[in-house]
Amino acid sequence: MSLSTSIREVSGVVIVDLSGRITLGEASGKLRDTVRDLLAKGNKKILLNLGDCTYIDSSGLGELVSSYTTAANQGAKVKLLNVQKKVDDLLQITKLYTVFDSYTDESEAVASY
Amino acid sequence: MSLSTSIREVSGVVIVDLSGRITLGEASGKLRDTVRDLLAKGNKKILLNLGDCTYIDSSGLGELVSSYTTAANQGAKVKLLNVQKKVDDLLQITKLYTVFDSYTDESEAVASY
Amino acid sequence: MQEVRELHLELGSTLDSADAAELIVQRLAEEYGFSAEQIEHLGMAARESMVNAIVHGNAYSKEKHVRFSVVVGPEKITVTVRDEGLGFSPTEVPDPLSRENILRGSGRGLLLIRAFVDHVEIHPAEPVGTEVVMVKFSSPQAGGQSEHKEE
Amino acid sequence: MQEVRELHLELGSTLDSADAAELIVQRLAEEYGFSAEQIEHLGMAARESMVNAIVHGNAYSKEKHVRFSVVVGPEKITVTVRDEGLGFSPTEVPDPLSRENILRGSGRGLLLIRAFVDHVEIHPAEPVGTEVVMVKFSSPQAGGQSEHKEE
Ligand SMILES: Nc1ncnc2c1ncn2[C@@H]1O[C@H](COP(=O)(O)OP(=O)(O)O)[C@@H](O)[C@H]1O
Ligand SMILES: Nc1ncnc2c1ncn2[C@@H]1O[C@H](COP(=O)(O)OP(=O)(O)O)[C@@H](O)[C@H]1O
Repeated sequence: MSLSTSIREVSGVVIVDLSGRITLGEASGKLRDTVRDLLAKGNKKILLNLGDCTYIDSSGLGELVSSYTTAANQGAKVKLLNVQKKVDDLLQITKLYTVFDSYTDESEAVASY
Repeated sequence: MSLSTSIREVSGVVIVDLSGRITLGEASGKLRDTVRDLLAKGNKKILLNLGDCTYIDSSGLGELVSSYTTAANQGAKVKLLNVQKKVDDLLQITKLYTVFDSYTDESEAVASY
Repeated sequence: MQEVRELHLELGSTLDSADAAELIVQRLAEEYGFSAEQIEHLGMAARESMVNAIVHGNAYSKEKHVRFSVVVGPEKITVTVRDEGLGFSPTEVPDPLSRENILRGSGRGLLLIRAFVDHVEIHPAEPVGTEVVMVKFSSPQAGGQSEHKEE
Repeated sequence: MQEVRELHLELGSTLDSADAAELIVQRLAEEYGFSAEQIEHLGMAARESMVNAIVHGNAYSKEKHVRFSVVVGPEKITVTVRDEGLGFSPTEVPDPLSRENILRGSGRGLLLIRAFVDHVEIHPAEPVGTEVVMVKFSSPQAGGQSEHKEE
């Protein structure tokens, strides 16, 4: 599996640390399942830490958007942390930077909810 | 084609400049045909310049040996010029360095026949 | 390496084939001196076009294959991906940048392909399927066709 | 990249498949921080084992495929090549280093494979064919099995 995830909580915000590649298949499925699980458990503040994610394809981007909209439909908010240059370029090209709140400082991100 | 060859003559020695990869297939076939052609035309002194050959596989090595033996059977001599480090490592591992006369200086190589 | 290298493969309709295509294109581009960013972009274009061929074209069918080719020389790299699917009309694909589509969970592959190579051609293949041809030049000056990016 | 990546492909019995395997292994090894020399050696081992599978195993048959797998992580890379041929007995292969074989025009592939990876296993596959498993460690200390080189 080329994507690993781990979950921690800081001041009521669930932070998902994603490490590896988010591409179509197992990896994008893992991201989806992780977020759906968190939402099912009633979490409303989800912060996806992409600091160790250097690669994402269009399906991975799509999965980020789906996480965002699924959360929004349930009154929850998905935000991004530590987006790396390569991934940020993709957010620019796809204009998804207009959708996501994105932070480089974890405590700032946590405080923003 | 990943291998290109060109032929020139210096003081009665035919120098074949090989550039690219010598691997099984078209490339090893080209080396074989080139040497056979030269032998058929009566050339007895053949110098293979491997200065621009950075990659050779076991079939390419085999083709060098076949060129050597085919030439020897006809009273001709195949020698090597400018063997690069990577290729030289292979000549060591396969002990083919014991078969080939190998030079780093072209005029020295030409004078050696 | 100044000689031209070519590679032609028949790959199965599995997602691992997309990984394979990406890695092959990246390594060849590297060998021929493309920049780190160009290599990244080429890999992504190869991946996205392969995923389209596998998922939309061949629908993961075990009976269908993707024909994947690379031709690379000192000036440019050409990557061709061909599936055995039903084909599609690129002009009818919804614009993923428009306001009404921005929240969609898919539809950004062709956008990335067009952003990352200098020239893209998508046409029906004979007797069936779709062929996508992507060209990227190693130096920007050589890229006389870069207006195609905006097509 | 600290996660493990895996790739499993069915490749046709053509020489381009050997190029593909070489490039894939090289790029993955690079991603995981193997040294330039290790990458070179891994590519060569992958190529030689693929050529054997294509030429000796499958005899270029269109009906036969080569199963090519890579599993790579931070510590080691494992490359597996499996053909559908008649199999062979590695111990009966003539020693290419011996005086009487040194002028042969072939027979050096297995020698190079053994020289370039830390561990090689060759065994019959079920129901037919040969499977070659090659392991290389990224740092020499981790290579506790390197005596296999001399086997
Ligand atoms: N090779 C193909 N064969 C058939 N349809 C395709 C192919 N490539 C793309 N398409 C169509 O174009 C649409 C847009 O593709 P793309 O931009 O890559 O986004 P996505 O694959 O996420 O939908 C696809 O949803 C599909 O309908
Ligand atoms: N996958 C295989 N299937 C059948 N025979 C094989 C296979 N791999 C190797 N061999 C046998 O072992 C011999 C030695 O192989 P190798 O050392 O790679 O040299 P070469 O391929 O140049 O002969 C081959 O000639 C062949 O007889």
